[in-house]
Amino acid sequence: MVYFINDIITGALIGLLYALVAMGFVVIYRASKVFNFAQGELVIIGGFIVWFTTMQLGLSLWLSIPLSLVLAGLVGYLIERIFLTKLIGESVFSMVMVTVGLLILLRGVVLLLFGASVRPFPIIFPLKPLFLGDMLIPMNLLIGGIITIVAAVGLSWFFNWTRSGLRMTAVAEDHVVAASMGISVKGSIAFAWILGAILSTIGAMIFLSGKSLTFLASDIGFAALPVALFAGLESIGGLVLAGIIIGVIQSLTTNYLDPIIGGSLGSVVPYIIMLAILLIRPTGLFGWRTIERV
Amino acid sequence: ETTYNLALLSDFSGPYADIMPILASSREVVFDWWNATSGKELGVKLNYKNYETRYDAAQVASLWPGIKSELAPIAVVGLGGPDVAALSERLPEDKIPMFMATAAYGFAWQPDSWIFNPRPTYAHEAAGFLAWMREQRGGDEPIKFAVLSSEASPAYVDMGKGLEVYAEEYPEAADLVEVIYTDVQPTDLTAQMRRVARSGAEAVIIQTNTSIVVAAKRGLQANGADIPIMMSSHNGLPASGKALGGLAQLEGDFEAYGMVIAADEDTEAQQFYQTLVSDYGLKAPWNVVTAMGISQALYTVAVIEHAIEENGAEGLTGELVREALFAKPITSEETHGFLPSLTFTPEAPFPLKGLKVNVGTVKDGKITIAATGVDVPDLSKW
Amino acid sequence: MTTNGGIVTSPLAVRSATLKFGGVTALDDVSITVNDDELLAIIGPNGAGKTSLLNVTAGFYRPQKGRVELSGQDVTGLRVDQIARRGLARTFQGTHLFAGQTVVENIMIGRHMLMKSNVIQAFFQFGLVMREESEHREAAEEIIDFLEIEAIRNRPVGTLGYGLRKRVDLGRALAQEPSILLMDEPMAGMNSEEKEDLARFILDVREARKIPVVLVEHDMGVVMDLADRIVVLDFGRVIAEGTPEEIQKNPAVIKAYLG
Amino acid sequence: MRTRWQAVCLALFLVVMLAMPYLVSGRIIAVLNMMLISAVIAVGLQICTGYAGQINLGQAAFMGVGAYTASILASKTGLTFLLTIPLAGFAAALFGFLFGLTATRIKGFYLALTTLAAQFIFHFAVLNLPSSWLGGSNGVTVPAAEIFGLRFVTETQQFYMNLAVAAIMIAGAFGIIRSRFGRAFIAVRDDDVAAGIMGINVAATKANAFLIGAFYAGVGGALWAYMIRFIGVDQFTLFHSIFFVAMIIVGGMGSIVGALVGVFVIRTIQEVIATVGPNIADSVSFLGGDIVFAGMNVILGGVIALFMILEPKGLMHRWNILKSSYRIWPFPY
Amino acid sequence: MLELNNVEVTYSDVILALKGVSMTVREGQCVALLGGNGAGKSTTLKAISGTLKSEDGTVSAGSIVLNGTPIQNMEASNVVKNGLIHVMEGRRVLRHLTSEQNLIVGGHMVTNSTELKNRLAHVYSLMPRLADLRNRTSGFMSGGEQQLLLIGRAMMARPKIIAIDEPSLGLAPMMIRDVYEVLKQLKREGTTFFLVEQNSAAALSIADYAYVMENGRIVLDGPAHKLAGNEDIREFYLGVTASGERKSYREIKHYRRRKRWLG
Ligand SMILES: Nc1ncnc2c1ncn2[C@@H]1O[C@H](COP(=O)(O)OP(=O)(O)OP(=O)(O)O)[C@@H](O)[C@H]1O
Ligand SMILES: Nc1ncnc2c1ncn2[C@@H]1O[C@H](COP(=O)(O)OP(=O)(O)OP(=O)(O)O)[C@@H](O)[C@H]1O
Ligand SMILES: [Mg+2]
Ligand SMILES: [Mg+2]
Repeated sequence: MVYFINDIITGALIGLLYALVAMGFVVIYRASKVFNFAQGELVIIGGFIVWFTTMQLGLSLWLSIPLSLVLAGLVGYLIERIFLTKLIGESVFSMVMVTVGLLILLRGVVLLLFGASVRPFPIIFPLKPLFLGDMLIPMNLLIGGIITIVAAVGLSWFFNWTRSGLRMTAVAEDHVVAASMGISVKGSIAFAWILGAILSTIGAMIFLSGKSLTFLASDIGFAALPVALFAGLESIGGLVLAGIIIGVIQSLTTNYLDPIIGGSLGSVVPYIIMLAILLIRPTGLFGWRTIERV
Repeated sequence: ETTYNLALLSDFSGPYADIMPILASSREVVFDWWNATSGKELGVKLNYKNYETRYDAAQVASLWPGIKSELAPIAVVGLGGPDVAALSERLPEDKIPMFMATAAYGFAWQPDSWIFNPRPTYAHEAAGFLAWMREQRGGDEPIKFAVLSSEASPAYVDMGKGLEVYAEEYPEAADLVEVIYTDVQPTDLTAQMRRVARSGAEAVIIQTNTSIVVAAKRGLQANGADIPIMMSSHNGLPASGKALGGLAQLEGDFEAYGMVIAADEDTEAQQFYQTLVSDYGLKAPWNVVTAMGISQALYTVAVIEHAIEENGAEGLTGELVREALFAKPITSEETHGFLPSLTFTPEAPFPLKGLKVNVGTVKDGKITIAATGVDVPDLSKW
Repeated sequence: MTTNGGIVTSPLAVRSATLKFGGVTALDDVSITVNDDELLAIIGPNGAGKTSLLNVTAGFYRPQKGRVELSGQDVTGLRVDQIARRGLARTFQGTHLFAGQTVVENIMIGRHMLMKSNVIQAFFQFGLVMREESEHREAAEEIIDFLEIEAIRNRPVGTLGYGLRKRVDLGRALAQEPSILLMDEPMAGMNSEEKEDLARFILDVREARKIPVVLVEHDMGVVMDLADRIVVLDFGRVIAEGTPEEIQKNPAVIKAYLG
Repeated sequence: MRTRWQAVCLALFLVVMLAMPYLVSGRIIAVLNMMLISAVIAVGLQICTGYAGQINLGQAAFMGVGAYTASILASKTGLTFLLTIPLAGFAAALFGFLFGLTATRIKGFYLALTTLAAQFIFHFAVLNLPSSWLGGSNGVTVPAAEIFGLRFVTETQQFYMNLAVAAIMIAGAFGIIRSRFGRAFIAVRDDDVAAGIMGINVAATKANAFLIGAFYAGVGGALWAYMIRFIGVDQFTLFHSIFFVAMIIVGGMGSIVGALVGVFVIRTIQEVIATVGPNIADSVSFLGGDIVFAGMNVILGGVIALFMILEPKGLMHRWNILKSSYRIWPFPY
Repeated sequence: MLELNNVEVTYSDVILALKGVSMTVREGQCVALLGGNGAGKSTTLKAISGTLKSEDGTVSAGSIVLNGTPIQNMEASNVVKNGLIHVMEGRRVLRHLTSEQNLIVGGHMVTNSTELKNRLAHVYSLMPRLADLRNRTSGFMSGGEQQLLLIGRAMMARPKIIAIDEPSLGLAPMMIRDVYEVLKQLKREGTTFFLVEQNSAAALSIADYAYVMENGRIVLDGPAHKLAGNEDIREFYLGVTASGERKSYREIKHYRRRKRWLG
């Protein structure tokens, strides 16, 4: 029983990690209407930046973490400048498609810069788990979960209540209208990517702390997708709930169903949940309803 | 002197990009060595050419006709799964054998194959290790073990299945307590590892990749359980140690495979490596990848040598090379101790009898050979 | 003209439809009946429920209460396309054209539901598919001539000014060979010259094709001249109904709408 | 709209294709085989995504379904490829249709991403169904396509088989998009509200788009199976799907020819990389082979991304603009 | 304060929509731009406000000067910062936001919140209908309601000059009167207007000066009251016969009198 509860807790925390990565998607989507398929790549790039500042430059965590976040933001900004700015005004669709190209490109870049070899990732959060009686909770996930919740609350407040948040919402609604009202679409999208990259980097730290880093890590991008859709692409607060639900179900599947069927249903189950939810609520739990008006 | 061509399939831009340069150069240098020595005596020269497959079956398939027409090779030196997938049906048609470096897979376990592995399946190797471990432990209750695998690649799934077979066939020797499937880059294995610990497993078999080894290690540490992990060659002690940021953390863990362990102990293999370095300008360091490359090339040239002895230097064909493989065993001397003696038969793409594995471990933060020539139990096909 | 019972089979009848969106009551027990080849105009202040009424009729919204009948047959709750196939066509308030496609293509899309060929035939491009295509292509060309838009036949609609789009919109609706035509503010965004043209087309449509028309329009000039009968909506309720003359005099209407 | 001139070009092109095996090396033929197969699949994706506007990230999975169907039928029942190929198409179409059905409720990105599920479910199903069904992790060996004792084993033989099938499928694609269905797809893509009022059943149309797209993928998969003759799940991954998407983007959304162009461009880049790669690597060995090849990856990704930035509407779009400005040259106004 | 000199606009490098248009808008004035469908009115506005790019069009020649700064092909958002707001045709509200949020976004450049409240209050006082609708999701509002919202949104920014495309589009007669009252009010408050309008009668009632555009060229211009007297304008734009009474749409002549200015 204890273990059952423990599995639920761990699952929820893993779900929150997904939520954090998904937050990268949502922020970018929420501020620019661009759905970024290369999110997973942002995560590994963030990971490599952290690896580089710690393992290569040998900086202390207190130095390297902020530095990494800055660098990550810079990378996000550059990506936006190089690949998306030119497309402002073009159909959003083509912007989205560019991110598909980005996915392929960034993989190449990562291989080029860092090679395919497996790298040790710095131990950012204590390895020693938190013991609650018989339960033990991985530190990185625990702290990560808290970070996720804080970030979610902060960002959803930002988008729904601050004026600049509203501006970005306007951009997400309609680039041209936003521009015609004096809102800098460029700025909004740039901000989105900077933020997206930073979130991904934090995600990478939690995900990889004390583990190893290869370009395979980008898979988490697609693992996090169902959470984003489940919550609804516009909803940041919703990610927390969605993440927890998916995480818990997944953990229960991996720990109790998989041993029976002898497969890894666990890695598929998020998608199945997502499908089910979308069939009931086509725009996720809290996503914007599609408006059709004639 | 007559010259024959070899096609070397490589992956410089795919998932194995990082080890490829080492693997490639250690293969090539062996051929140079052979040309300079036995080749010269026999009046035969082996040309080789690398082909980039991006570890992608489509790429291999589209390259193959070019390879045939351009090179007309008498043998192909393969790399991995995609090569097998793309060529397993073509090689018989074209009558060209392919020699791999890695352990074999259950799904390739077919009679009269044209693709050969110097090592048995991963399951065989793990089984050999488990048997050895049980013997070390003493007592006659079966050894409890767990398997960590992933569904990311069919090859990984195959490893798990093989060990299930082993546990079924040798209940008195081995007891498979957990089979866990996870991602190639697991988020967190603490819960899974607790299950393993509670099931009283005495060893955890991980032949997939280093990321999983690392995650599992962390999981075990979190649970304060020190159950030895057994790895294979491609995710072995050096690699996993590097990924963990220090061999020390793998103290007491094992790697086991049917090939020399690249520990720096003065073995025959090591000496041969040294000559390659000193006389033939090999740049690669002394590690498992190098060993893999060298052993692959060594048994390839050995087979070709047999073929020449049989049929003379002239008119050698892929078919003759393949026959030579079955004709007589390749002794461990011929491969300078890199491989055990190999006796191939048409029943399987790898030697079925007299299989041996070597076991390496970490002692006081150094890789040492724990056992050599450990016998591998026979498994029936799955 | 009463709406008692469904005995009188009129081309279109909405029977005491009520439509609510959360708090908003867009339609409140609205009933209208359109007689054979008459032009019924619906007017009313902004937000009165005119478009909503058309939407309910076209099956785009499902009324909480009430029925919609096309020539006697109950179509309430059918899908939009099913209702369209039963002979109802409409033009939109603010156009809903396929911007990327040329004028001809837009009109051909209007003919989609009249065509029979199936995917297999299309795949193998059997002669009959080709024949069907050319037949319908002719029909489309007719409409183009009729609306005098030959000149812009092959222009992408997205590149047309608002007014011309309206005309294409009408053409596309006509292409469906409807038995009743709903028009939502067709004259919006036109100068009087163009309104004259469009008015002429609407009149011709009725002459040539005998299609009853329901017209939602804010331009009183147009409405008073063209309409046989006028229904006035306000806050989702019918506040008046009658001939243009009557309506023009109706105090309620003057108060709520004309001013 | 098709002029005699175009017809002539087409005929010429076909003749050249037929003559290919006598003109170029086996290597090139093998490359062409890859291109033909990819072409079939990409054209299907073009119909689903480019025309009906339904982004589809499951095309490789649909291809896989086709490949497996063909292989199982061929190896277990020994059915002739004349039957297995269309059956593979239908099997995939069915699978695709199931996901298309979700279109009745789900729209836009949400729909696009449910197709990801296709990818994962396919993978999971193959590996976890009893391996006696789909071979599980063992994969499936495929007997060579055979008719009247003639076995399609050499590149050239397979080339003619692929060419024939591809020709039929592409011609069919043109037929479909020029028909009412093509227009219905476009209508649904551009404005599904209006489409509905035009009497088009929007949901059904979307589902059909998936069905057709998947059918093409299935046929392509069958061809693939007959060419590789040993299939396993890892040949149909999400990454493959993404590349198919990349192909139609580079070529241009909403244009069959565009899809073909895209296939040609991307496959060519890949092959060039694979061919010249080793030589470059040797010549600049001081850099270390891995750098060069990783660089090659960057180039591949870079070219694709570049295409999308410089020509977000794809190569065909540029071509059309050229044409239209050419038509009115020298007096553009 | 706004100057267009021989402005040419081309769409996708081939379609020439404006063929050398020149006009001037003086401080505090209201200039009306009349013209048939496809004349190029909206294009003119888009050219001024820099929203052409999204339709793959550019100002290929000529200059547009706003308060001394050349703004042709300038970023739309920067044009706004120079004090010009463009109310686009086609009722482009921010559909998922409530009507009030739309207004707030309209006033996004206002930094202090009391000022923002004042402006909101001002808008609501001028257009009480919007006050009733403040919490409606704008995407669901009726055509006319959205039209009002757009005007309100523009007002929120308190621009020096509003370039507005067909404000009366789809408005009920009464509503048109109200809207024009609002515009006149704003004009009195010193806002400059550049007004594109099909409802010429209404337009001329507020305009000081007017231009008439036909397929990309200015074909006629002059003080509003003068144009209002012009025979062609009366017939083709105001829809009254020479004799003065409104002609009926029933008895439309199928032939048409040639326009003078086409010579
Ligand atoms: N889908 C919807 N959701 C919520 N409210 C709606 C919806 N559709 C219409 N409404 C509301 O119903 C009322 C009537 O809308 P409708 O579009 O029918 O008005 P209308 O008569 O067409 O006005 P106009 O002349 O301006 O077009 C409006 O207040 C509108 O806000
Ligand atoms: N995106 C575009 N691409 C190509 N041509 C365009 C585009 N937009 C407008 N045009 C052309 O430019 C000309 C002017 O269009 P514009 O929209 O300015 O007319 P308008 O005066 O606003 O007409 P309306 O009063 O109907 O809105 C038209 O001939 C139109 O076909
Ligand atoms: Mg309306
Ligand atoms: Mg306009």
